[in-house]
Parts: sequence; structure tokens; C-alpha cells
Amino acid sequence: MDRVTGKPRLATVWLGGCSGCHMSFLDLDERLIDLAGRVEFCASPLTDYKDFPEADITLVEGAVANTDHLSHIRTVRERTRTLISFGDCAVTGNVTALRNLFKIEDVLDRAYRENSTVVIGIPCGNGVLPRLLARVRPVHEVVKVDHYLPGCPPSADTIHAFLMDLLDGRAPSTSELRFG
Amino acid sequence: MGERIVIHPVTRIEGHAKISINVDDAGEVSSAQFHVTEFRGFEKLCEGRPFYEMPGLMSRVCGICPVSHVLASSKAGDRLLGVEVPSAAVKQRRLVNYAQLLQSHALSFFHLSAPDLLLGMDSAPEKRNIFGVLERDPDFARRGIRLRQFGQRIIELAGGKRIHPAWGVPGGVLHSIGAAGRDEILTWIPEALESMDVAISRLKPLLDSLPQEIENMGNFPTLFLATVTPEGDLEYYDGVIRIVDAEGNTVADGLDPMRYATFLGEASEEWSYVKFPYYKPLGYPGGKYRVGPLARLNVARSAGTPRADREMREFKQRSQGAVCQSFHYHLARLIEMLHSIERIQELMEDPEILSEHIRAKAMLNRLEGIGSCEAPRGTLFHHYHVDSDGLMKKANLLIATAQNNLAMNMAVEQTARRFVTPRSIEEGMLNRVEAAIRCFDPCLSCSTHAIGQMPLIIELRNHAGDLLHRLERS
Amino acid sequence: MTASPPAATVKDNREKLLERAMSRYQYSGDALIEVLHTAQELYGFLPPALLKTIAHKLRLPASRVLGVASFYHFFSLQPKAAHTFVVCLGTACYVAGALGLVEALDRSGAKPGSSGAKNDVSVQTARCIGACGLAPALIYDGVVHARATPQLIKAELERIGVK
Amino acid sequence: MSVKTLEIDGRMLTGRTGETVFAVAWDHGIQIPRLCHVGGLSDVGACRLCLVEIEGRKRLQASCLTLIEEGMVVKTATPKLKSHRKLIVELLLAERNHVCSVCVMNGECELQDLAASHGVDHVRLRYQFPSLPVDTSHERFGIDHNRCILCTRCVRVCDEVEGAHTWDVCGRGTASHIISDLGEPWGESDTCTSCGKCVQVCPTGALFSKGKTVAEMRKDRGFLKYIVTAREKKQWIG
Amino acid sequence: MTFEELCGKQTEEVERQQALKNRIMCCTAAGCLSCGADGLRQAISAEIAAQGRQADVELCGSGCMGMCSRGPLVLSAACNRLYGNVAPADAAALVSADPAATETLADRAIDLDSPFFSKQTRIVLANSGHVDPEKLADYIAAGGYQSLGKALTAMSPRDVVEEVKKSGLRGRGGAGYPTGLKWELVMKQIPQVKYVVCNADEGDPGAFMDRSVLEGDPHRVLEGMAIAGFAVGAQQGFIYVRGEYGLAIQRLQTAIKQAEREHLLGARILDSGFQFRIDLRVGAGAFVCGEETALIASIEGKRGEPRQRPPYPPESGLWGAPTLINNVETFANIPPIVQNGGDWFASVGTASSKGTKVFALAGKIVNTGLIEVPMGTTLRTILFDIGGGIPEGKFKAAQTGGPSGGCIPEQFLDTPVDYESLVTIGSIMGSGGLIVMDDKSCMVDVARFFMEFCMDESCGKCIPCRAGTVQMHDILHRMTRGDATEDDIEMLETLSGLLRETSLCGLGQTAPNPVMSTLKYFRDEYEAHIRERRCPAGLCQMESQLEEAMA
Repeated sequence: MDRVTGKPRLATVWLGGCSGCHMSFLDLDERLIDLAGRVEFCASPLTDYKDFPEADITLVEGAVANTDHLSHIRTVRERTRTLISFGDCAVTGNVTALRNLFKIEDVLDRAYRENSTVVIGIPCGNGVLPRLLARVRPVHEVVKVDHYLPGCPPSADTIHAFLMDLLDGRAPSTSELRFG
Repeated sequence: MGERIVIHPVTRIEGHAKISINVDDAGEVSSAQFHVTEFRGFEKLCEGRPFYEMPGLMSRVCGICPVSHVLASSKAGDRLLGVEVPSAAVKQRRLVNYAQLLQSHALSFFHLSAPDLLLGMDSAPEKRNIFGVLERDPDFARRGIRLRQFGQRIIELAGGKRIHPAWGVPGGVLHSIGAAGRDEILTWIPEALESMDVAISRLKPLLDSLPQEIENMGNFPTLFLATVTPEGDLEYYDGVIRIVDAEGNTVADGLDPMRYATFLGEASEEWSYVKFPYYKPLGYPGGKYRVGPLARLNVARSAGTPRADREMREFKQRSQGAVCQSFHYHLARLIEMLHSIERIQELMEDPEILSEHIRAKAMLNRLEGIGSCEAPRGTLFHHYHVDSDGLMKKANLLIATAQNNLAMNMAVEQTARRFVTPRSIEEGMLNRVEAAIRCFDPCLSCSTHAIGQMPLIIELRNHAGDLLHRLERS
Repeated sequence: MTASPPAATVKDNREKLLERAMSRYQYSGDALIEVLHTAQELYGFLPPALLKTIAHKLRLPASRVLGVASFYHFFSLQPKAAHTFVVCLGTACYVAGALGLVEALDRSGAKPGSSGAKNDVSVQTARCIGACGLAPALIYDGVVHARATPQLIKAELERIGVK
Repeated sequence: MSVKTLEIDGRMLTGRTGETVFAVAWDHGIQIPRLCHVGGLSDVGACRLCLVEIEGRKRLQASCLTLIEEGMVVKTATPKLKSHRKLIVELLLAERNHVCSVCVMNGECELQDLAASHGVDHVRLRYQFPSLPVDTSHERFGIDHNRCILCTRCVRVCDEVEGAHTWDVCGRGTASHIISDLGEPWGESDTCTSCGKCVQVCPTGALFSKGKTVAEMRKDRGFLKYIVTAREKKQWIG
Repeated sequence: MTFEELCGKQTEEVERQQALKNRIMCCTAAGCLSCGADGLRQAISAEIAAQGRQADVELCGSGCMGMCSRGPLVLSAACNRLYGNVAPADAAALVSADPAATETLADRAIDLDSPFFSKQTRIVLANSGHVDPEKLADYIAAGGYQSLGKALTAMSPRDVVEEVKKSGLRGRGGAGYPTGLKWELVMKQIPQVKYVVCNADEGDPGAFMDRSVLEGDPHRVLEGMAIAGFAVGAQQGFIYVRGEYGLAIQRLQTAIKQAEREHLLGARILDSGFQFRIDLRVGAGAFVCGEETALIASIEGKRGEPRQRPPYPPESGLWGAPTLINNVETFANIPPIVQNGGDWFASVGTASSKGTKVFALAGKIVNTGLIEVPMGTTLRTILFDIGGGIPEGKFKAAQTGGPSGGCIPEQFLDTPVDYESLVTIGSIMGSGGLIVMDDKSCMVDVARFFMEFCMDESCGKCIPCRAGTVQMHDILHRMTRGDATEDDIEMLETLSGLLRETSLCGLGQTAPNPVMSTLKYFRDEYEAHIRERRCPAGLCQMESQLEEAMA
């Protein structure tokens, strides 16, 4: 609960994904206004928190694909009461994990050598950039996940029903959930 | 011994980014870099897949502008088939492209920029979001939400799904918007136009209050690149490429997007996952150019729709030659939204929009195809090679945000030099560095928390990368 | 046994022998596995053309013939290497350290399942060759070696010129 | 033709001698899940989704292969069966590269449907990410092994209905894969009649019509009953 | 040949052998062959020629003599001595059989009164090591084909079935289904065409009982099958033998030809109206073909994929005909049962498990080799009296039942070995592989090893087995590398339940057994791998916590 407002604190996190799940969240459209009355939005790409705060509910979009994601999701897990894998990339790896079918070197080579006209350096894992993980993983392979909200992306209606269930203290219904 | 300041994370541009500021022995900013830390490898992971699946697969590059990728991909597919896309299908594609421009720009302006612009850069961070705007000015916020909803609704009605509609296919589109869809869209138009009037008239006076930021954050000469009609008007779906310089002179015109590789090059640096496209005749890194709303308005002669034309004429008067202040991306965005709504209305009134002749079918007829269009953030190219069975051999994607990469780095460096004094770092200084990035709207929110307080982790590092000092805002 | 017959006369003879085997079973599709055994004995492996002939003669669909041939590990669809190591990975041999033998071969660049790639050595693993009392067992070019060691493998590889 | 009475999920039902538990259940609206079964083809009992509990039998039985008996008491949806089915679906999803979001059958796939109806909201097992080919050498169709679940419907329809036996299973265990003829590209097959029956019976996006984009593929299995009835009874009913 | 002629032939051969000065039996089973038995045999043969003793010294090859760990083994009839580790240089001494000359071999003589021999009861292996498997006359001299003769001349098929039922013999392939009942089922089937199939596709890693029987006493199996054919009304038999068993195949081929020539197989057997042919079917490297429906598919020339049962093979087997399938050891038990009666057989063993069981002892044990003990013998007797104990280190577990079995810890060493008791303690009898593990064996790795086996041998037809073994192996593999969590143990258990209850055939249904039994008795080892990332046996190489980042 937020100390000031007494409302549950909702965070969203974006790892290796396209942000489509966040966009679908925004597709709640005017329902966002009602939602704002029920939760305190904290860390999110839509708000202005950078250091991940304590959160009651966190929606995690995207797969765990690099070392930054890995350390970030661990922090998020520590500071979150109910963690939700949000969308197919987080739940299954989805398209992001298709790179697991290739060697990392080949993937980097295609992007930064074959498709470049000037090659000054190949990025990956120097002091500033995170290293790519050998294997893109769904979130639950890395940290414990409490609920799953699959879909690419999950529709706004699905997200809404899911959040309402959670906020009303019901076990979220899984009957509408679907990959893809 | 030089030092390096790392800003991490810069909030959200296609995932995560960092900014590092290098400090020389004299304690002055020597250079600054903008590092994109996200990489997913679409150019490789598509390998072996049938090209017919590319629009659906490539739309997953971005959830904000999936339609752009669907279109560029479908157009590359059109080339592989070697067909002429039926004109009704072209209209469907144009419609959805305008809808996408509308929703993406609405997101950028109302959801992400407006909080800073309307609430002020020093307002409380908890309030500095669309919900804060809702409290302050519910009507304005609701208009923003509804404008985005309008764009998304068109995509849903035409494409079947708001995000990642797999409706564009090589040769055309899967379905048309239909009469019911058209009728619904027409009912939205008056409100949408009214909302644009409200937004534009709110933004203009705000701009006048930020002269420092406008002049010093990403204000420099570069080339501007955009697609235009052969006559030189705004064009988002299919046209020729024109390049103008900072003075507004045309550097190149009538370039065929299919031949992009002859005039655009891409450089790889080990410190960013986003590459550095450049204009080949000027070489790397000299060939900096900007794309996106600002570039399009600088490049195009006129909009071709009455309301947008009025605004565009006024916009062009903000500067001699091209408008070089990156801050004016915001206003350019609003003008493009207005233009999109006008175009959507035109398309809705065109009887051909209901035609069911929307798909040309053919076998594979070429082994290489390029598709391009104007995405919300700039010109987008998809370049595919397939084998004789139509399986992808390789792809090259030249994405709008990347094309602004050199300019964004320049903006970062300019802002750092102007505002950062390494001896006594204040958060406000670094925030401005970040804000420079956000003008470009590199995909998500970065655009707009432009100015004002941002929670940050600031790391001061020396040359060897050792952590010297860490500053964290709670 | 070689992949491609060196002389036409040899080839004729093999065809005749295969034909005889098929006729012994009245060209019955039920005898497919026996016929494949014979074919592999004659030719060393089962190339597509041979499978096609067998399918035709036994009046079976080609895909079924390949389906059967690929199901059984005894049948080789690729030519065999000049030298073959078979490491027994039966439980007794495993407990006695057969993995060490695999590793020794691995280090030389010859991997289990590989065939002919590296200096014409093929390495296979077997699921118990029945020499459990003498574990770990290794079959090198058809000869069973009891209580084999990585050193033995190293020596053999050196002898045939694989370092 | 004699009739037998049995109890399925607490309902007294009747079926004809020689009918399977599966058929009688479906005839009465009890939809036992399945992936390898498709009406009109022989059954192999491979997917194990249609397993049911039969009173007095120690093991679970594949209902598609179990003939009804007088007085039989069958349960088709006990918690144990449901949990087994859920895990089987997860096993399939983890086995190959089923990326629903970019599949031609997204929205119409039987495996995807099963996952949804069994509450598979994530896969508890590690994805295996095997490297598998796509063959689009055929003029009209393609096969994507990434999406194949080895139900062998294609093998059976090609053998039993079309009579071509172009398809079969090659290799074994986890290396099993569907082949045409001697493993040549499908487009080079001597035996394929291009009838497309295999494409229509395939439950996933493994077999598809070329030129279909993501989520565009739709499959029609009605033809199977039509042909089979026509052949067996000389009656042309859809 | 009539039954009388057969009896005459037996007498003749026994007398001939008794007239010899010496008979040297040189073990030529695969174990001894792999340590030089062939060369030894040639040396002895050459020595006989050199000494000019062809007339009164006979050299025979023999089947497995049991003590494989001390091969090559040679039995000298004249001295009634069994020698181990015999070298070609010993040939002269062996041939001469001179007490002085054999002195050099004295230290290699194996004590035939040692517990290794005295605690065994040999029914199936009675001939093994005593008859030359390549000589029909040898088998006949040992009483071979007498049972067939007795059945054909003095018994009805029903009598034979009753005798087998009375014996209490249970299938030796693993599951232990009562053999007599199975025979009766097939006998009662109406169709005219029936088959008898001998399952010689012994595939458990670490098991070589059937191979030894086939190599050492092939006629015994043929005789057992012929009796079965007579009892159930079949005229055709098949032996489905592992392709890896080259020597067994060769000896079976020889034996079938010999038997056919003497009308012990084929038409008009022993001049009766009974005809029975046996054909060999050579397997091609697929463990799953040990499963009876897969074996049937394989004999029919198809992929060795099992199918749903029922119908069981006694109703619908090969080509849809009633089919009796028993394994090698089961058939080998038949001639003595027919000869001595079911009651005699039932007097050996326990209340529910009759007769003896052959085990292949292997692993960390002194006397590796082939043994046969009465049912109900304790594991302690088998391992420590007969097996001679653990060479170094400490006993940890005994694995029975191969990939379908389990690991038995020390506290159950006094459990009598019979079908039910082994199931109670989480293992199974299986076909008779018995592998001993000491404290250097990691039980997680052992579980992984067996799971890898099942994964490789899964036919791939049904999903739980095809994909479930892969996932279970993945988890076990990660455990042995230190990349697993407590949840993984739970998932192993969940998957085990799935495979056991939903797999199409026995391979998948029993694949979780080694995992379940090690989890039950050695859970601490699993937990050490997970919680402490430590392998108590010191075998598993724990890698860095995350393979995640690229090198």
C-alpha cells in the first residue's frame, strides 16, 4: 500500500520485448482514469520513477535477454509483492527468444558486420553495455512469478479483467488467457 | 586523469539506455555518448522463415509503431512477388499508417510530454504523468487519451487488432475497413479535429517560455531526410526521398527508397547496440541527418491538407532555412497529427475504401525486396533476401530511431557541454542531458520527461571504468 | 566395405545377392528389416538409391522404408568411416568410467555419433555390449577391448594418425 | 447392430457395439480433448490427451482406442486427468518452437486452444529450442517442423484416404520428424498428389498453404467425413 | 529321428565322452572372448595336435562359466578344475593334465566349493559351461530334447500347460506374468494360425543373461519354444534377437540348422504329427523392441512402435494372430519343468516366486559375472557371498531392473529377491541386471544416466515418453551441473507421475523408476547438488552458477 494514498502500488517493468504489452495497457483508454483512482502508479515507462521502489503489483513485460535484465528483474522481484509475467515474451520468451535458435556471435555478426558499411566495433558486454545472455529466458526461469498474463499482447480487456480481479482480491481468472 | 559520468538508466528508449559523459583532465566535459543497451537480433532471427510471415514477425520489433513495420515488411513482400498492389489496398494501408501516426504521436505528446510541459518541470515526480495531467486538466488529458484511442480504434477496425495487426500481407491487405467501420470513424473526426486545435493552441505559448532549452538542447545543423511526393509534399506511405540541409537547401531529391543503400551507410560502434546510419556522400560520422516529424516538415514543401498547411506555413517561419531546434519535434508532431486526421477523413469519404479488391496474388518472383515508409519517428526501411523457396536468408532493417542516433549523440554532447560542470554535479544538469534525447522520442517516453526532475543513478567513473562516485536519488 | 562400388562386377554381384535375399522372403514387405540388414551388409550403408530400389521391389512406400531404416540405430544412412570406435555405455561400463573414454575421443575431435568427419574415424556409443564383467569395454574396429583406458584410445588414435 | 449402455461422467449413454468410448462421448456432447485423433482416420493413441479412467481398469485408457462395453463406467475429466493433460500440453509447447504470436495458425490452432482450455498460462518446463527446418519447396504448401507435434494425422490421411503414403515418420524419439518420400524436399516428391489433405488435417501451423501470413491460415476438416462416407457407403453427405 | 533314436543317441554320446582322457572346455562367451579366449583356444588346439592327443583329448568351446571377472576361463574335466586368467602358454599343461604340469596353474584354480558356486542353484545355466553350444550331440548327451520327446509322446497340450501352471513359473522378462496362464490364454484361442515368439531383445544396459544363455545353450531355448508351440498349437516360432549379439545369432542359426536336420524342428518332429519351424529375426538396435507390441511391429517389418494394449498379443499379436511371447530365460526353464514336473520346480524359490533367477553381476563388485540363485535369496548373499563384496570403498546401492528399475540402498540388503519384495522397496526384478555402486557413484548422475538411456531409446510415438524423458533428463542434467532449484525436484516428481500413468508402453511407464527410487533413498544427494552445489560422490562437475552470459 502507498503510505500517502493508501492505494496499492502498481509498477510496470520493460525487459526484452517490444513494449506492445505496455501499449495494450494504455489501450485501457478511458478505463485508465478509473484505474488511477484505485492504484498508485509507481515505477513504469509511463511515469517518472527510475529507481525501482517497493510495489504491490508489478507487471513485467519482455524476456530476460541480457545481464541488465537479469539484475533488474532480481531487484524488482525483491521489491515486489505480486509479480506478474506480462505478455508472451515474459511468459514464453516468444519472438525475443527466437534468437536462441542461433549463435550469439552469428546474431551480432549479421547486425553489426554484415549489415554495416563501417565497422568500428561490435557491441556487446563492454563496460557500458550489458552482455547478451547465451539463452533468452522467460521471466519465471529466473525469478519466482506469481501470475501469468500471456498474449502478444494481452488485449486491453484481458488486462483490465485481470487487474480488477487482483485488486478485488480474487484469484485472476485464467479462462480467457491465450498465447499468441 | 579523465573521468566518465554514466547516467543509467536513461528511461526507456526501446528498452534501456545509458548516457556517459567523459571528463578531461582539466575537469571539463570532453565528450558524451548515448548508449542503447537493447538488442534483439531480428535481422538474424527471421532467418529461415517464409517471407509471408514477415509482416507479423517484424511488427514485433516495436509495439508502439507495429503498423510501420507491417507496412515496410508488406511492401518488401510486394517487391518479392513483383506485383502492383491494388489501389484499394494502398488506401487501406495509408489509412492505417495515418492512424498509427496519430496514436503514436498522441502517446508521445499527451501521455509523456504533456506532464512536463503543462505541470512544469519542477512539479512533483509522482504527479508528472498522464494521471497528474488528469487531475490538473481532466478535459485536456481525456482529449489526449481519446486521440490515441481514435488512432488505435482505426487500426483495430481496419487491421483486426490494435497492436501487431497481422493484416498487411505481401500483395495487399487481408481485409478492408468495411462500411460499419468507416461510419464509426467518421463520427470521431469532429472531436479529433477540435482536440488538435486545443493541443496546438496550448503548446505554442509554452514553447515561448522555454527559450534556453530550445536553443541549447539539440540545436545544431544537420541534414534532414524524409519521404515526399514527387511534387515535394508530405508523404508517409510511398514516395521519393528528399534530403535538405540546415539552410533549407535541397541536397538530394527524387531518391528511390529502393536504392537506399547507395546513399545511406550504417556504422557499428562497440558502445551502442543501435547503429549509426549516415549519409554516404558526407561519410561517417560527418553525414549526420535527422528524420521524423521535424525532418518531414523541414523537407516537405507543404502538407496538402488545409489545416495542416496553415500550421506548417507558420512552423516554417520559426527559423531561417530548416528548423534545427530538436525541441520543435513536439510541435511538428502535433501538426502531423492534424494532417493525419484530415487525411483519414479524406480516405473515409473515398468510395474505394470499401472495395474488396485488396490483394494481388503471385508466386515468388524476386529474391530481393525492399520496403520503406514513414514511421512516426522517421523513415523506415526493410530489406529482405530470400531463397528460391521464399525462405528468408537475411534481413536488414534501417529503423527511424537509429537514423537519429548520430544527432542524438550530438545533442547529448552539446547539452552536456552547455549544462554540465563536472566539479559540482547537480541533477538538473544531467536531466537536461537526458531531455535532449527525449526530444527525438526514440520510441517511448524518453521524449517528454524532457525537462524536470528525473530519478537517476549517476555514476562517476574514471577512464578505466572504475566507479569513483555514485549518486542515487530516492 | 566402401561407399561406392569400385568395379561394375562387384556391383552386379551385390545386386544379385540383394535380389536373392528379397526373393527368399517372396518380396514381402514384412521382411523389410531383414532386407535392410542384408543391404547394409553388402553395401556398408543405405544410400537413398538403394532404399528406393528396396521400396520398389518390396512394393512399399519410399517414406515408410526410410522411416523404418531411420528408426533402428543399426542402419546407417551415411557411409561408414574407415575406423570405428564403439564405446560401451552400459551401466556397468558407465559406473566403471566409460565417460572418460568418450571424453578421450572427444578431445581428439571425434564426437559420438559423428561419422567419417574427422580423419575417417567414427565414434559410436553402445547400450551395453554384454561385456559388463570387463568394464569399461571398447570395440575398436570390431575387436572388443576389456578394461579400456583413455591411454589405449590415445595410442590407437596416434597409430592411425589422429592427434 | 446391437447397442450397449455405459456411464460416462455420471450420464447413462448408449452406443453401438464396436464404437469407441471417445466416439460415444463426443456424440453426446462430452468433448474429450485430443490431438492425434481425427474423425475418418485410424487411431494410434499417441497423444494421450483422450485418456480416461475406466472403473475396474488399473491403467488409464486411451478412449479413442477403447471399445465400449456394457456397464462400463467412464470418467473423462477427473482432476488427475486434467492435470496430466495440462502437463502434456506443456511438454508439447516446450518441445519445439511454437511461437503462437507469429504462427499462420494463431487463433485457430488446436494446440493453442488446448493450452487455453487447460489453463496453461505458462510452461513450467524448459523450452528446448531445437533447430528445425521449414520446407516450402512445394508449389502450394509448406511444412514447418518447428510447429509439428508428430500427431501423424498427415501420415495417416495421406496413406488411408489419399493412398499416396508420401509422408512417414523418420528417426525416433525426440529426433522423430515427418518426411516426404526419402526425405527429399516436399516439392520434389514423386508421390505427392498435391491434394492438400495433410494440410487440412494438421492441428497446428506445421502444414500450411503458401502465401498465408500470420494468423491467416484456416483449416477445414469436413472433407474427410465426406470422402470417407462416400467411399464406404456410397453416400455423399457433408 | 524318433524319440527312441534320440535316447539311443544320448547314451552313445555319453559313453563316447566318458572314454576320453580329457575334455577341455574353453569359455567362449563374449566376456572371455574380449580377454583373449580365442587365442587361447587356438593355442590349446595346436597343443593337442602337437602332442598328438586328438584321439583322447577333446577341446570344446562353452558358454559362460560365470566368473567373467577372471576370464578367460577353462574347465578341465580330467582334473575337475576350473582355471581363471588362463594364457596360451598354459596350453601344454592343460592338455597333458599331468598333475605336475598343472602345478603352474594351481594358483589360478578357482575353488568350486567357494560360496560363488555353492550358493548358486543352476537350472537355466545347468548346461552353460558344460556343453559345447555348437554341438547338438553335446546337448543331447546332457538330456537335451528329452522333454520335447516326453511332451510329444506322453502328454497332451493341456497337460503341458497344466504342468507349466503348476510350476508357478513367471515371465523372466521383468513383469513376472504367470507363464502358464499366458500359455493357456493362447491355447484357448480359436484361430488356427498362432505364433510363438522368443523375446531375445535383451536391452537393459548391464544385463547379459539372455545373451549368455543363447550363446551357451541355444538348443535349450529352441526346445522350450517347440514345447510351447506344441502346447499352444502354434507351428511357427520367431526368435527376435538383438543385432548386437553376433555370436548368439550365429550359434542360434547353427542350432536351428542342426535341429532341423535331426527333425527336432520343422515338419514331423520326432516322427510325430507336430510341426514347428523357428525363424530368426535380427533386431536392429532399438531397446523399445523389447516391449512386446513393438517387437511384433518390428517382426512385421515396421518401425518398432508399441501400440495400445488391450488387445494383448495372446488374442491379437503377430499379423493379428494369437501370439505367445516369452523371453529367453522363461523358455530355457521349460524343458526342466516338463522333464521333472511342475512340482519339482515349485519346490525351489518362495511362495509367490518359484524357481531360480539368473543375474548378471556387474559394477563395483569383486566377482562380476553370471549367476543363478533360487528366488528369495537375499541381496546380501548375492552381493557379499556370491559376489565377493565391494573391492574398495563402501557399498552404496544395488541397481536392479535396468532403466525400469530402482536403486536399492544398504538397509534393504536382507530383502529376499523376489518379484513382490523388490517392488515393495521401489525397484523391480527386471530381466536380471544387477549393478553394484559404491560411494564413488553419484546417485543423481545414475538417475540421469538411466534417463538419458530412456530418452535415447524412446520411440517417440507418445508425447509423455518422447518429450517427458527429455525434460526429466534436462532437469537431472542441470542438477549434476549445479543449475537447479528445489522446484525442479517437485517437477521431477510431477513428470514421473505423468510418465508412469500416461505413457503408451512400459518403456515410458517405468522410465521414472530410477529417479523415483534414488529420490526416495538418496534425497540428501539431490539436495546437496541443489542447495550446496556439491556432489557428495565427487563426480559431478559443478559449473559456474550461470551459463547465462556469453563467453
